[in-house]
Amino acid sequence: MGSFNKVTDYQAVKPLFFDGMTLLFGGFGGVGTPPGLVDCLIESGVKDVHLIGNDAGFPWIGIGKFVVLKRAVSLVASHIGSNPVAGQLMTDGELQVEFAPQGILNERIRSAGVGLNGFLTEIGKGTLLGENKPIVTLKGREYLYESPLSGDLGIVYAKKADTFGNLVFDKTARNNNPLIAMAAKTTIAEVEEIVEMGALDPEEIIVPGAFVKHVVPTKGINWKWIWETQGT
Amino acid sequence: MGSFNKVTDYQAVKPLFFDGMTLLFGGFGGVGTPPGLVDCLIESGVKDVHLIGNDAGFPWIGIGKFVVLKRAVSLVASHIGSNPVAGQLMTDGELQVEFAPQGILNERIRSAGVGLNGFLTEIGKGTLLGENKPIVTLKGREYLYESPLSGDLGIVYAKKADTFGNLVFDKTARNNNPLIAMAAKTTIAEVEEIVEMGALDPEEIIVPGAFVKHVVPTKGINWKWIWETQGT
Amino acid sequence: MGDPRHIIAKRAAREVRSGMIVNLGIGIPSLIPDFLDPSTNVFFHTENGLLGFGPTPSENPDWALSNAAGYPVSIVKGASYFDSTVSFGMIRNGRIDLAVLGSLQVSRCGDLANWIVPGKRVPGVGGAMELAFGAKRLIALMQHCEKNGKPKIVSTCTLPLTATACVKRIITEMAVFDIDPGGLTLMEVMPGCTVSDIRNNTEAAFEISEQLKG
Amino acid sequence: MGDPRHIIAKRAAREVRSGMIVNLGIGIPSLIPDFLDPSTNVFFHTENGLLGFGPTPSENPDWALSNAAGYPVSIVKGASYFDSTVSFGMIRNGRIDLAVLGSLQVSRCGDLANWIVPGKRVPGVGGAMELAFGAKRLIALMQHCEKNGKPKIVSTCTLPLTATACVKRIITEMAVFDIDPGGLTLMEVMPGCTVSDIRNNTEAAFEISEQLKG
Repeated sequence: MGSFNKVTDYQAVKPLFFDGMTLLFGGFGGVGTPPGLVDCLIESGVKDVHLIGNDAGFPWIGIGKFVVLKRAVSLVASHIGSNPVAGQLMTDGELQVEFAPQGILNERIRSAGVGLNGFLTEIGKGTLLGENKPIVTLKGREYLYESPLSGDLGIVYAKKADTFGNLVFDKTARNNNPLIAMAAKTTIAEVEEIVEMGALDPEEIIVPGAFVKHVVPTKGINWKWIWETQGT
Repeated sequence: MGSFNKVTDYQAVKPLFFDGMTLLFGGFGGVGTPPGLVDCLIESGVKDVHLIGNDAGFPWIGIGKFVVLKRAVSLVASHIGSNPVAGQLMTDGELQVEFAPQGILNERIRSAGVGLNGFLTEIGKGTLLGENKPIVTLKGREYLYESPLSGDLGIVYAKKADTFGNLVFDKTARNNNPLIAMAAKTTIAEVEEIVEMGALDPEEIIVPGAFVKHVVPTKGINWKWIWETQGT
Repeated sequence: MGDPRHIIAKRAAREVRSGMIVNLGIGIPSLIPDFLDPSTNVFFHTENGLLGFGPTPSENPDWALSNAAGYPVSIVKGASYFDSTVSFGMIRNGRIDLAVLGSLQVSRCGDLANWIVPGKRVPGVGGAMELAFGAKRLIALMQHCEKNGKPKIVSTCTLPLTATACVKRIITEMAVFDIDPGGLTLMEVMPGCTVSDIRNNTEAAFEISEQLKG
Repeated sequence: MGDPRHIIAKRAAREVRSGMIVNLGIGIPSLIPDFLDPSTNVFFHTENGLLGFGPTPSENPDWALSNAAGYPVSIVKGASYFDSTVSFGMIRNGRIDLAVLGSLQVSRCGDLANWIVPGKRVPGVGGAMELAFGAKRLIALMQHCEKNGKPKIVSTCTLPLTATACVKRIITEMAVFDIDPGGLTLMEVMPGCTVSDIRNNTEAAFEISEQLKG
């Protein structure tokens, strides 16, 4: 160490994926999910993966490409409606799905990211999603306890990074990526543009490099909109 | 309503301060504390104020200028060492001081700001600051419960704002200002430069205007460094 | 009588007033912008991290600029991008003046069910629980009855709840109801309907507003 | 023998290695940069929201660019500004490789007391509890004894604690101790001192490292 240069490539990070790992993935409906790192995950051949992220993507986009391979055993997400294969795997008992309200899910990831031990909320009280959660009573009022969600690895997509791993995001592709970058034990960022240290305005940095372990230049997005994938 | 133009002036916001209110104030050792709004607070004549912020400033800087007037009845802060008058008022029983670990204090403010009901932590366990806090036991491990901290009013300092109240901060003057802007029921931002909507890059905005009620152009900072105030 | 979805969206558009911060759910609520008076000056919020989105761009949609339903949008002056925790902080802390959500059932005390039909598709809850809980005002839109004629405004929801006692107003193609702690009140009868039609298609008991009686 | 504060800071500077993210507390730790080899490549973190600060600017200090002690700083290439929650998130989540804090007492099991002397001034705790809890490695610096000669390395702290079992190494002007679950081990004897001097000025029992015996 000593140089703080974290730039590497797909081949070098591929061995970081392992069987049975918990993987935090950035993105919202595939927007902001790092496509090249999902391909690395697929190519790595790992299985029994525990996934945590906003949703199941689409069968051909985002984490969905991995989910359809049946190598994930569980998924914590706020919805899976955009990936019918994920729904089928859930129904068939091949994928254990835990639904969480979207913002609560994000806060659970953040709670791990900032080194806290979970939080209390009334969101979900009196609903199916509130069942089986620990209840904490304070001053006569009941709250649900929501536990932190960390992961062995985190994969995120950023618009720009410097070699230290300071990250800048791209419009609505920011979404949950900053939280995931903070929460994972080891965070890998796939990045559109990598610049030297000092080339980013210190005010524009969203995730400080202290949270990022590896920076990989992207091979490109190859995005498909919903209407372009339907019927594929 | 209807125009989203929140720009006003000191005279117009002065009546928002009231006796017995809880006031969240931004700033760290006075850096990032809105000096003109502190003057408004002083001039408003209000008393019995409950203060929440990082520290007690210096007797001549930041919230310290108000604290020395003995019109605050309580203060939640992480330290008051830079304001000996605050220490004396505490010792004399004229100011009730609750100390909180700095990051925990910030998270308590944020917890209110994002509409959650507090969080669990091990920070402070086994110390004086952990006494009298509710203990929550989960899987055999004890955590301290930390409650959210909101306020009737929040005063913050920003480098730039547009007329909708989107805020951009200035280097280390950012500190706790974004959290306070989110947490207060009514937030007033004192701003160095006010621009039209559309003049800020949507990526650089730290606090969206949805959290800000009033935007006041600053009359200036008139900053004094520690060594310039000693012996004053 | 036109498409009931359009009738509902057109009526709901009148709930959107200048100066509001508004979140529109998927389904019928997403049709509202088509019926808004162009002078209505609002900020639209989307859960994926944007306040101030505008119309669908006519060309070259940007993968990194879309709404929570995954469709490309543009931005208006004063827009801001933020991460998901700020987005939901805004929702839970009451900074959304108005949320308009599609619905499966609403009870007479304002309980909302709109995320799951057990045994059928379970897409997941998304941000609905937090919008229902946190928005300053929540309006539920739905067709008055299911396809088989079964009423969706009920004494007690039979579907799993999204949130309790959260809906303030229901708009259907037949009626507008308000909900307060006392229960359900019929506020408006939509063109072509009668109070009797509404009674016949509403399972929950309701009062009739003074202004309708007068 | 020179100023003990400088002796301690100079020895502590050897703990700071290239590639580290480092937080230095107020007091003796703040003297460390003066003793660092200029080739040492580290990022300094300050609680008020900056990673990557550099030396004091020679002129025109900026009110909006200071460290947690309130003194003006500069920034290095790769620096970032962030709010206080991110700053302490970095601390609690173990992203600070090394924290060096001044201390009032340290116990043989690594309990730290450095924030309050009851009955005397109570400045408050600042960020010390979180640095003590969250940093990957915590080193405590202090003069070996109080002015009245009372030992500060003790069996059990008599002052209120900052955090329990957090200190991994103690550096004084007399000695360097390591702390592990087994207790205290003397690792180095500072120039001009003997093991016997250290025994006479240390209340806590300690082992002597094999390398010192050898």
